[in-house]
Amino acid sequence: GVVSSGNEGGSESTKKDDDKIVIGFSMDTLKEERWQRDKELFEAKVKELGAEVKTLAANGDDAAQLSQAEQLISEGVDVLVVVPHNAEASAAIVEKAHKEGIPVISYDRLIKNAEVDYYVSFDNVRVGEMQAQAIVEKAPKGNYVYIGGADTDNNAHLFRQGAMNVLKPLEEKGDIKIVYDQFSKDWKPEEALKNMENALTANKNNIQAVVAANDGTAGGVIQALAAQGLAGKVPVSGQDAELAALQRIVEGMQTMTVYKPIKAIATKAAEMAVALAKGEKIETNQTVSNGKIDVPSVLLDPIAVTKENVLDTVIKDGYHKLEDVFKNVPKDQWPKQ
Amino acid sequence: MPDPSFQHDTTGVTWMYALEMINITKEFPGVKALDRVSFKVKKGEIHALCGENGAGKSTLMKVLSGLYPAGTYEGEIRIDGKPVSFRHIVDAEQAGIAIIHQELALVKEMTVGENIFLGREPRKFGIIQWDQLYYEAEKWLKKVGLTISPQTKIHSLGIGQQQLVEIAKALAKQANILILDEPTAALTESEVEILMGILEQLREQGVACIYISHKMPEVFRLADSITVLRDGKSIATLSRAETNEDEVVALMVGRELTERYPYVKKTPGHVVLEVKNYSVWHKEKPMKVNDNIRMTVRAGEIVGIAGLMGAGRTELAMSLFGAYEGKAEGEVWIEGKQMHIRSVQDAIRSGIALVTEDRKRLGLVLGMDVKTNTTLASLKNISRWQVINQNEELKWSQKYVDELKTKTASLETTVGTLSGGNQQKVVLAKWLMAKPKLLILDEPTRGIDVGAKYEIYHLMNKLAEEGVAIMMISSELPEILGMSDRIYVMREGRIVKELSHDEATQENIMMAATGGE
Amino acid sequence: MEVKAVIERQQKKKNILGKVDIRAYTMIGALVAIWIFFGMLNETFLSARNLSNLFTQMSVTAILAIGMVLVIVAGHIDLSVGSIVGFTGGIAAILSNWMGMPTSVVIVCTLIAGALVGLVQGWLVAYRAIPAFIVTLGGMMIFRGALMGITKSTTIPIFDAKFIALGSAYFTNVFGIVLAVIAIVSLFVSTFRKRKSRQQYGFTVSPLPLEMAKLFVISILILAFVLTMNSYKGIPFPIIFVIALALIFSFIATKTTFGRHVYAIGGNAEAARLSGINIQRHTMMLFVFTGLLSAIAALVLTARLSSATISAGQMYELDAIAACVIGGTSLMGGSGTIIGAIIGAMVMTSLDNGMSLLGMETFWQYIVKGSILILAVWIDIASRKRKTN
Amino acid sequence: MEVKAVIERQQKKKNILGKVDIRAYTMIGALVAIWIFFGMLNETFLSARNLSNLFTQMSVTAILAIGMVLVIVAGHIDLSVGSIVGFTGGIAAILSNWMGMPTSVVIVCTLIAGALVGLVQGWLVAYRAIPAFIVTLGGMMIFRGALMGITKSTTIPIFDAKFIALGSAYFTNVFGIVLAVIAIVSLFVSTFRKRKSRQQYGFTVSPLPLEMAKLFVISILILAFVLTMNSYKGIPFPIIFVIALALIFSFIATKTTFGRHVYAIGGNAEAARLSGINIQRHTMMLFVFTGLLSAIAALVLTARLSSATISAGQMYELDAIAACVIGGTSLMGGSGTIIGAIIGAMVMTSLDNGMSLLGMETFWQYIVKGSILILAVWIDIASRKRKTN
Ligand SMILES: Nc1ncnc2c1ncn2[C@@H]1O[C@H](COP(=O)(O)OP(=O)(O)OP(=O)(O)O)[C@@H](O)[C@H]1O
Ligand SMILES: Nc1ncnc2c1ncn2[C@@H]1O[C@H](COP(=O)(O)OP(=O)(O)OP(=O)(O)O)[C@@H](O)[C@H]1O
Ligand SMILES: [Mg+2]
Ligand SMILES: [Mg+2]
Repeated sequence: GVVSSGNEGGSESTKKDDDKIVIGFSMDTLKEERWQRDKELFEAKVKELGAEVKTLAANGDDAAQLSQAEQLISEGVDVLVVVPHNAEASAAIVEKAHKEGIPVISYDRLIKNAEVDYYVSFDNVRVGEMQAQAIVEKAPKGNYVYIGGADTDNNAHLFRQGAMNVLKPLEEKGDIKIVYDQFSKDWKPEEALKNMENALTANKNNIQAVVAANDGTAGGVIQALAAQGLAGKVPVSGQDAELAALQRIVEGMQTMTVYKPIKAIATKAAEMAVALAKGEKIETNQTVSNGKIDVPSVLLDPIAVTKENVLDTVIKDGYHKLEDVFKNVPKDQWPKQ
Repeated sequence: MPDPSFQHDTTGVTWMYALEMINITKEFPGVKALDRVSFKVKKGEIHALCGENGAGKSTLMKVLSGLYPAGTYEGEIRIDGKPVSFRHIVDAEQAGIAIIHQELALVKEMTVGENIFLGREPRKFGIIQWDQLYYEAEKWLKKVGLTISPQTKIHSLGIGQQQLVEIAKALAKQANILILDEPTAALTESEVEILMGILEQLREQGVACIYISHKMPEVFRLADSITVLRDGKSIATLSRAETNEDEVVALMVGRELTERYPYVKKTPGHVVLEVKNYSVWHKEKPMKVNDNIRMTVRAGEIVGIAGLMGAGRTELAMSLFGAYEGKAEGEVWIEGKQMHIRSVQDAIRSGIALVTEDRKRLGLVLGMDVKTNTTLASLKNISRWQVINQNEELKWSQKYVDELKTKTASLETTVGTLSGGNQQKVVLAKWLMAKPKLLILDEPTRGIDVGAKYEIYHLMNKLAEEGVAIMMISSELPEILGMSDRIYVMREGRIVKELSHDEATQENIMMAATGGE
Repeated sequence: MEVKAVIERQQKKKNILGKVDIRAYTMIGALVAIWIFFGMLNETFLSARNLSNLFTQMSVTAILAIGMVLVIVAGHIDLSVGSIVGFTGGIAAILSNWMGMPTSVVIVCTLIAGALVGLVQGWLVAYRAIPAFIVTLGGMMIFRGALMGITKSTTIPIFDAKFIALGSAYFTNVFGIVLAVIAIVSLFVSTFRKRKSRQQYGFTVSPLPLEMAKLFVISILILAFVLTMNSYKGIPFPIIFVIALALIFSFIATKTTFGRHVYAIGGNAEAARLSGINIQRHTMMLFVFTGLLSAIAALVLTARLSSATISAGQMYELDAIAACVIGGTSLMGGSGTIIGAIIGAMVMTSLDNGMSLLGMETFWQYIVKGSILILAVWIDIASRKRKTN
Repeated sequence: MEVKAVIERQQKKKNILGKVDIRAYTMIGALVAIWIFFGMLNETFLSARNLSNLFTQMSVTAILAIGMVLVIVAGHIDLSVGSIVGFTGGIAAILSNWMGMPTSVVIVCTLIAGALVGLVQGWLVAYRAIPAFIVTLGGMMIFRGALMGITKSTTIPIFDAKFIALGSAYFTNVFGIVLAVIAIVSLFVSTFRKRKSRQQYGFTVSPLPLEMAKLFVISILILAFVLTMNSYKGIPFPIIFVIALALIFSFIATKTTFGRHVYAIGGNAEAARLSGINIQRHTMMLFVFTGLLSAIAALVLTARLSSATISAGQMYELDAIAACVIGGTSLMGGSGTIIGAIIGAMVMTSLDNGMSLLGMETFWQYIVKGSILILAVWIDIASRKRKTN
């Protein structure tokens, strides 16, 4: 036996913190606006529940995330909440944590092929489906363009998969035709812009709908449409409920964005984490198979935000302020809250 | 410990010629560098190879040493009567040929010992035997009169010492045929003596030496035979006993050269440069390389600066030109005005020009063309609002090509492809165009053939006549004696003697330079 | 005599082909080949509209490549341009959106920011002798971090229509024609003035009919370009920036003492110093230029997207370097042309555009682009070797 | 005379400090300073457990830096290592998961793939004289594309426990002690053999007590390392790879003809060529080495993550280059040490680890890392200048 996998080392550091519950929060990235909110809301809720929280973000690098998770484990957290950058690659984190007797909650994205304790999320494939669905409702027939996210990001492939779940059957039926389907390097809006310009050119503007993977790429798409005077005439999807996107939605340039009520997921995850640390039982509403086990899950519904329901969703939740969202709309046309 | 590469080849066939090169022809794009050259070297002979710049000497040796592999040239090479064909440098080395190239080929970041055995390290299973390497290296260093440790890094050595290391490296190969391509260009008199001693010793041992040099006295002291190349053709092979310097020079240039140093008596004008209490500190070490210099140079006179290598002449020139990194103190006056020269721009503005000693490294941008190099230092004069007048540029560079008789295919030819003498003319043209009051020439004829030298001397006279003050640093005593109106002799950073043209002799200069009495 | 004849012969050759060298012609040939290739596979590729897209899409890379050429010629490199684009773009968006500044103020401030950033990097490279690779690699991280810091990692939209016009407006057709006429007239005038001046200096000039024919061809090309653009929507704003900057910097590179000195520094820094060239000041200036050009590129990019994002400009340094190298700039320093870099940028963008029009899978796009990069340099090196053999 | 005295003084100094130069000591000093700094701000930083993490986290960068040092010393650069890590990692995962090969076969095939990829790039650089910057920039795109192609842009998990162990297992405590003892004994043996050999050749040797003291200190350090690791879980697998590779390549670099020839090529390629060194073959070999090391890094990374992802290894080339440069490798070629690069990798990882432990905001992390990179080289250059003044 040259190889060992003992776990005597962890105990002393975990002991030390027994008086106070510490939750570790390992995040994929803080680069995008929404994750900043996840962090703030999650931390606030945990503190409200009387525990401490320690957050680390990995800038979208799998290895870095593993390293950071190891750090959190070595600091002796009681529960580890993970936003995996990569669903498969994070299995290693679960294994490491379990060796130290630390339960793991998978946040927003499901960690695959590992014995994850709990899962709280919106479904990424589902997001893609919602995007496509919303667009199909607006444009049931015609030429479709799919503008994806980063080809090097696993989630971008999941979103696309979801969208195709909806679009492909319709294409087979002959209702629609996907005339252009490309990823946008590094999720860059400028890549989406170039892609959309090319799509419009290739089809001589004969495009009836665009499914864009998130609000950033949607921004590039709408820019290209605007140059052709098509902005607002062609439905465009999005995701993340970025302020800029919501502003476009109320102006009628963008059709929808997928709002994942971050407050709901952050709050729920915080409650679950603290309960888990205290050894309390946790209510779940579903199980989801991750390839290895059926993970007890709390699945929250993402919300498709359109012009009609923006007030009742994002603004009501305090995710964005009314005056920000309607900044470019004349004041007399503002809705009453 | 016995390593095959250290052993002498002792196959007992006796053949008069150690080396025969027959009808060698080598072409470069546009140039026939060698045209059916034949060249034979006997065993135990020192054979000098003479010729003007670009005559093809180095090319012939590169063919011999395998640098230009078989197939890239025509003709036959025989070693000890047996035809050989080298596809690689290693092949030539195995055939017992060692070469010291014209350009130093040392790795500066590595130690002396490593350089000596570079490519042939004593090894076991690919692992270098460092102790053996340094032990052997020390032996070879002693042979060339160097008392430095073999673990010294090359970059801490002076040029002369580096050249000696290069020689040690060649000797360590214990070759049967040793080629030396201008080995003494950077050596002091005493180091040259050591080298001569070594070569004579090798001759005793039956090693064939090929010796390339532009210095006729050395050639005539050492060589048994002399082969003259001209324009890529072998002109003649002479025995030293039956010829003289004048004949060889005439064969080299293809005509009779009546006077080698066209000295003209001049009447100097006003003082252009006056230096008082001038000291320069070494750029790295806390020591002075120039100490308390006091000198004047007048308009229309050629002042020679003599001294041994390392006397600090280059430092003086560079420092006056604002290009030396060490600190300078003291006074510099140009035409009666005190100057504080802190950069090359300051120097150019004060009317100083410097033709550096290393034209390839310091004088020219080799990748640029003749025109661009010529105008590089005086672009201001041909531009308005920073915009270059291209016609002026053509005009001026054409003017200097004509005036200096620079041999170039066109003004758009890259200078890297020109021969040494013509490159030097481009450097001169660059500084002539700057219209200097004081022209400093550091070794202006180093590595340049007799014909080109003569043209440069004429040019110096003409400039002096036009009223330019000229300061010429040279290690060639005959040149100093032959061209200077006045001579300063430097030793260890000081000016130790001032002589007029008529007073100066080889003896009293050497005496002052070496400190002998 | 003989020498003179050779000079004349060479000059004649030069006059026929003009200032642009064979290398550039090879590049143009390659570009045309790529265009024909994609044009055959996809009919829209060569449509006026797509060409207009193509020129607009290449503008950011081209602007960056212009500065990069000079830095590389001087023997350095600038890995930070992408991050500077992001950073100055963020500054522009903050000024415009958060602070509500008018476009003119935004432009000036952004350019100043770019120049300052370049100045600091240039100072470290020139006066502190830190290798440019390190300084700009550090800068790449620092400016990306700074961008995230100042924008709080959010996307900042631009609403100011004037600002947005910088990236997405078109010149009217009339204006385009006027521009073309001006360009053609000044081309003729400058050629004839040059001929006259040469004659005054007593140099030979190439035969008038030949010169006329050359001018004629170029004029046709200019007109064709403008008419093509006009047949869609007119000349896009960004492309005028590219053309103007390319002309200015080509002029600086070939006709001014500054440019000449930069090439000399890259060719042999020591010889340049001993010829009285202030190497440090020149080097610093080069980085100020790349900073400035990055800021211009940032304005165009931000305007085109009508927002600043934290990923803006990522990896653009590699695109710019690749454009330079494809266009014949040597990474050893001392040689390279701005027109070459522009053509290089055009090659890269054409590949991107063409492949995405064809709907090629992403992974193939990576592979093709990487291969073309290597291939271009390979052919260049091989042909130069053949020439000297 | 004077010269001799200086040289002898130098040799004495060298003997006291051993082969490692002042520069390396400065770097170690900087590392210790960083550790103390973070140790004071955060108690966990210096815990056995976090140190174990630290070593594991730096392993991939360190392995890549080992190959990178040699490539840079020879005057080239390799920008493709990150993509090769991704590509060969993908191959490993496909073999292991999709094809169900046993770990040993997977390892061999992956290494072969890495070496082949390096061979092709090396051939282009060495025999086709295409600048390494271009070849490997192209390679960076091509291999990333190839990775997407072969994995169909999916993440491939690894289930084979043996494979996973490569990246995440630990050696038992006993084995660690045995290793330490072996290391210490061979250290003593080699030192005494070296002394004996020197004496045989008549060279001076440093006084025995001094030598003993030095060996003693090193032994203590080795033991301390092993005991610290044992106090957590034992020595992590990846770190043993790093140590073994560092020893092997340090040996190659300093003790073999191949290594010395690489330094000669980087120092003065012309001199190396004239000394009969086969530059082309050596250059090609270097790229085979970086390919091979990238494949090893890929195995460690894939095992650690227990899956291969399409973004694996992105930007690792920059980390590796930064590690080399911080560790004193000159980008001009000719000088650099492997131990320096390892220390450089440790500095970078310590910064990452420490800053994230402190919960520093991401954008500050970028800014700090970039600044440290520039600062390290700046101090290095400034101190070298001061030394020579
Ligand atoms: N690599 C090359 N490419 C093109 N031409 C060359 C090359 N090497 C030498 N030449 C040309 O070949 C001719 C002979 O050059 P070579 O170097 O042999 O002269 P040399 O006699 O050694 O002169 P020097 O005394 O200056 O050393 C010259 O005209 C030179 O310009
Ligand atoms: N690389 C070096 N390292 C240490 N000292 C040096 C070095 N080069 C030169 N020196 C010292 O600087 C002084 C001047 O040297 P240098 O060879 O430049 O003199 P010089 O008279 O100009 O020679 P030359 O005859 O070549 O022009 C001498 O004391 C010499 O020992
Ligand atoms: Mg020669
Ligand atoms: Mg000198």
